[in-house]
Amino acid sequence: MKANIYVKKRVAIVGAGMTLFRRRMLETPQELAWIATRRALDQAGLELKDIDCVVSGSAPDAFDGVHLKGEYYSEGAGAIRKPHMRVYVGGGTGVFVAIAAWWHVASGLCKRVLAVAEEKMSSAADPHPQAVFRHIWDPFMEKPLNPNLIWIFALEMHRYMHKCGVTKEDIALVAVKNKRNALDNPYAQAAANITVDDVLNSEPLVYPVNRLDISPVSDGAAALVMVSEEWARRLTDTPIWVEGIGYTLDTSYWTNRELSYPVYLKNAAEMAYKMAGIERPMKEIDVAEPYDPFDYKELHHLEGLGLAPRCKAAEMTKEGVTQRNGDLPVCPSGGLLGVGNPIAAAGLMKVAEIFWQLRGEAGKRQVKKSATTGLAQAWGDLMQIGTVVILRR
Amino acid sequence: MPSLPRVAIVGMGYEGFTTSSEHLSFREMVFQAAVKAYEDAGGIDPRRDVDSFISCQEDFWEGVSISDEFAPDQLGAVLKPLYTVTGDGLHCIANAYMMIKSGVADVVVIESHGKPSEIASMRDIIWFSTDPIYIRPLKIPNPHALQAIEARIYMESRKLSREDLGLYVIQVKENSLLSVRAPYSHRLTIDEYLSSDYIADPLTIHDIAPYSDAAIVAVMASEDVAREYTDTPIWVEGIGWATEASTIQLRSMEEDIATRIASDIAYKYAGIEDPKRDIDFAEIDERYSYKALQVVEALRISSKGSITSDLRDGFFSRSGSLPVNPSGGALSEGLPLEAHGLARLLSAYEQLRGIAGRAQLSDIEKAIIHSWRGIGTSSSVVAVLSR
Amino acid sequence: MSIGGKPYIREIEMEINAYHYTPGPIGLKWLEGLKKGSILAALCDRCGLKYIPPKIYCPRCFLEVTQLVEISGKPYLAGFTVVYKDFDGNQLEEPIIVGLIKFEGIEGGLIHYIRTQPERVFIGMKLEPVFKSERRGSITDIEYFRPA
Amino acid sequence: MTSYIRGGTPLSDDEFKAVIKEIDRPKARYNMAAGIAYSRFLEGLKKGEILGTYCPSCRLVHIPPKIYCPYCFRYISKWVRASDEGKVVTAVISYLSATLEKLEKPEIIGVIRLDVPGYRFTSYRFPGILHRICGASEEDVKTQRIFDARVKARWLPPDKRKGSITDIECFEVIWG
Repeated sequence: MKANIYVKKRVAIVGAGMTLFRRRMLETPQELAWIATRRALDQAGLELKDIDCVVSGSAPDAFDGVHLKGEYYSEGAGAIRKPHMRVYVGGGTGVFVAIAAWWHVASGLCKRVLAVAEEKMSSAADPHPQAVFRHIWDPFMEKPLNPNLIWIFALEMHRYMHKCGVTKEDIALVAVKNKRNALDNPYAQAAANITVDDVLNSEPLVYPVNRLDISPVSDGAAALVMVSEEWARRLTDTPIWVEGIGYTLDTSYWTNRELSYPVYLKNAAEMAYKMAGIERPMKEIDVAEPYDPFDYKELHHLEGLGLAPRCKAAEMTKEGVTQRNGDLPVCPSGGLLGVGNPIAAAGLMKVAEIFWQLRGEAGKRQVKKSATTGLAQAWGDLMQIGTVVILRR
Repeated sequence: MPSLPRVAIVGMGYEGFTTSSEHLSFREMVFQAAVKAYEDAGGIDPRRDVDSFISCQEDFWEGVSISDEFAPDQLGAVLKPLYTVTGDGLHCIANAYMMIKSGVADVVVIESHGKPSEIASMRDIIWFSTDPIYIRPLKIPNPHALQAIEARIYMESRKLSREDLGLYVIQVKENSLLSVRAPYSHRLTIDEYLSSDYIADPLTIHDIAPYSDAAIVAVMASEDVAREYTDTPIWVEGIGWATEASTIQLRSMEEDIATRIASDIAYKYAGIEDPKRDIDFAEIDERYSYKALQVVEALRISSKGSITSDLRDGFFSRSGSLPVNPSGGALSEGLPLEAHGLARLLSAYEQLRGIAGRAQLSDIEKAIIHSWRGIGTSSSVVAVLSR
Repeated sequence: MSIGGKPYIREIEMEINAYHYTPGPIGLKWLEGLKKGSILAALCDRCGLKYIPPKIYCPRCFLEVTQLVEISGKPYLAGFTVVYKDFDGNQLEEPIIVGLIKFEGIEGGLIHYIRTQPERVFIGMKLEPVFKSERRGSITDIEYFRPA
Repeated sequence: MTSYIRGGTPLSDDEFKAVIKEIDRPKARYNMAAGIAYSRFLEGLKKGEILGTYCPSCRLVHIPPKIYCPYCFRYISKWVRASDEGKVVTAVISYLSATLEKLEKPEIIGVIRLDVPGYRFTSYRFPGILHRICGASEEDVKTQRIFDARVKARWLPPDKRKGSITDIECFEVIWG
């Protein structure tokens, strides 16, 4: 990571859009991308001809079931006779799309950029979209053991519980909060009013993970319009500035390291904080959307981001700090647990949510405190990558 | 407004260009390429000196989902900023270029590799990239058919004959005799070329690049830092990339629109007004013989009206005024999947630094490099390099 | 001597049983059209573009498209290839012609089989579709195109 | 309401089943090269040995082995033999198969930190592998008694070994 990040050009978000997140959608991947893209363009008041460059993201090709799927869906994202770039960091992809779009603008090469993420997991219908995850493992060390995806997260969750003295009840509070937040989200797939007992009594999958600890599989897309400072001023009175970006990737050999604390995320967050001039994240971040495909990940990530002291995120959650009306609202959108998890689209949805929150456009989801600085984060690969963006009003 | 830094290639390394590589894992191939690239870049330490790493790869070329997972260790990138671009290696170069321009990084390492010898169901994998509703159900016996249709439309519109394609192929095969990376190098006569059977008319085995395994690593740096690492940086004067459309049926087949748009952008930033005059040689995508000619036109180093005569006059040969693929290109090197674009960069880099050995051209200052992504795709990258 | 000894190779198969691809709202109507034996075109009622294959967005003005219309123009061959060998280089039992079929007044077109003598095929040739008798709503409901 | 206004067209399970669609079953087959380091490791398993490579500058044993140290980026060529014993770093109970069908008998899975005689490691970086754990109950996992428990590899008989990680059946807990 560079010692002194000296950025010369500012980049703003001026529009966002998304599709419903649902288990199965009729639209093709191209069409899902189009719906989100069109909605983002409409919020920004732009047409496709105004766009210089398209940046997109999607997680494994094995979901949508198209090899080189960026070449396939990009048309719906607006990549028609335009520069198009697809970036890919597993589950971290959605937030990374905004990161890559940032340097498309900050480099001066593009002035008005579409940042689009799409995922259609239902194509991998037989036997189940999760089967795609059978091929994320090391082909020699792990795949022959016939693992399922949940193993790896259960192993990390249990290590975290063990090291930090956190219980399943503590963790279930995250699922309860996020699914309830999602009741106010018109795009949400898995909104519900549930209790901690509902989580604990839901189907056990891989102990300590139960069914309601996990976000659902989904189809969906999300999009942003990101522009140069000059264009931001012309297009809106309330641009939201991308002030920090950060990402780092840990070793592929996840069995060789301590799992209870995400160092890769700490490094990623430090990069973003340094760029945004943030020295005390706990005081300076007003609202956060950390990645929550599993409920424990919200806690794990809050600690990695420095938004909770190590092993203290569960306590903060119990005290209500992370509620929408709390001191640090976390996943006011409803998160992946509540809104759904079309992998890359879910990550970019988090950036869109922070954008809407900082603009005061989040409707019933609007956090109580006045928020000027927000953070969105995603995570992926073999529990390896953290991707972070910091937005300011 | 403070001026943005110039961007340079300061080191490159490679491993492979072989028809198989079963003794090395892809990670070991990348490691070998990285070691050489870091050495070439003045002995940089990836653990200390690099701000970001980028890997250009695609899951179904690798045989794993989320192949990004397996990128960091062999590059020295553990716990460092690293990401994957699902594109040709030159898409990675474009990202590195933007990152350095933006000020977020000074030194960026780019990696791309391809081990097609490990893919046992290549035909299915290629069909898997086509539209699942409107094309794939037809189960056409050979995916090269999609490009052969384009080849015919292009050739008819330009009155190019099979003899003309043969001229191009013979030229680049001749070039490859001087290459150290050309497992498919051989001398070819026009009679041999013309007597070869069609695979998909108008394309024969001589018109379609075979596969090879390779890993390539490049180190890029901002101007100030570049000067610390090397006395001979190769500058990226401009870079552009574009996609025409996902839907094959909606594309132009007479001309390569994506390459045209990409080169317009690259030329704008590089200040190139007349590429035919300002460029000394080109290293371009050569998955198909006809495609190289289509690209040459789109790059405006020839034109719709003059492509046939330029070719017949030897304009693109090693001794011509604008050599195209003096390396021999993919028809001779083979196609290491997404590393093909970095192979173009590698050859141009060696030429501009004057380390191309027997293949060295004389009196060269500026090169243009180009990549495309193969069957059914319409994404291209174009960059202008200078020494 | 190699320090690693004998190289190990592992056979891997990525074993999703099957993918199910939905065609989208307008693609669905288009495939239903094929099932009834007609090839329709998407119509953008904002910019007037008619095109195939259909999508819910207009590839020219990028606005929503919800309508299909009958195609009045006749199909013709815009480009073709005669395939002699499969991807692995094996000779096919007989050559197969694959073409890009376009329609007067319509952007885009279809990739499909052309059935005629390879030496009789040419760009610009007028064509007509031959439908299968049993149809399910698929591009393969058209068996092939033949000279009209 | 159009797709745009709705934000997409959700399908119920029944609608998804009934709707016109294309079904494809693409083959994706690979012959993956293990490479120098993994080949030697797999050959070692056949002989009942767990091998790693050692980086003298980072003092790390890499299992699975690599010909380079990811942390200092040096080429490494010193091979060491790990014990087939170690400690459980984390463990879980899987009620589901790889394809997410309910298992008749739940399995215990863990990360095992291997002992390498003569070498010491921090809890932050260590030679560790993923494997099944046997000789423990669900209760042992749920009470976290299994954490830090000693385990030993249970090997297939030599004539059944193929040079695969599955030459080890599981790591058996040595309750002490």
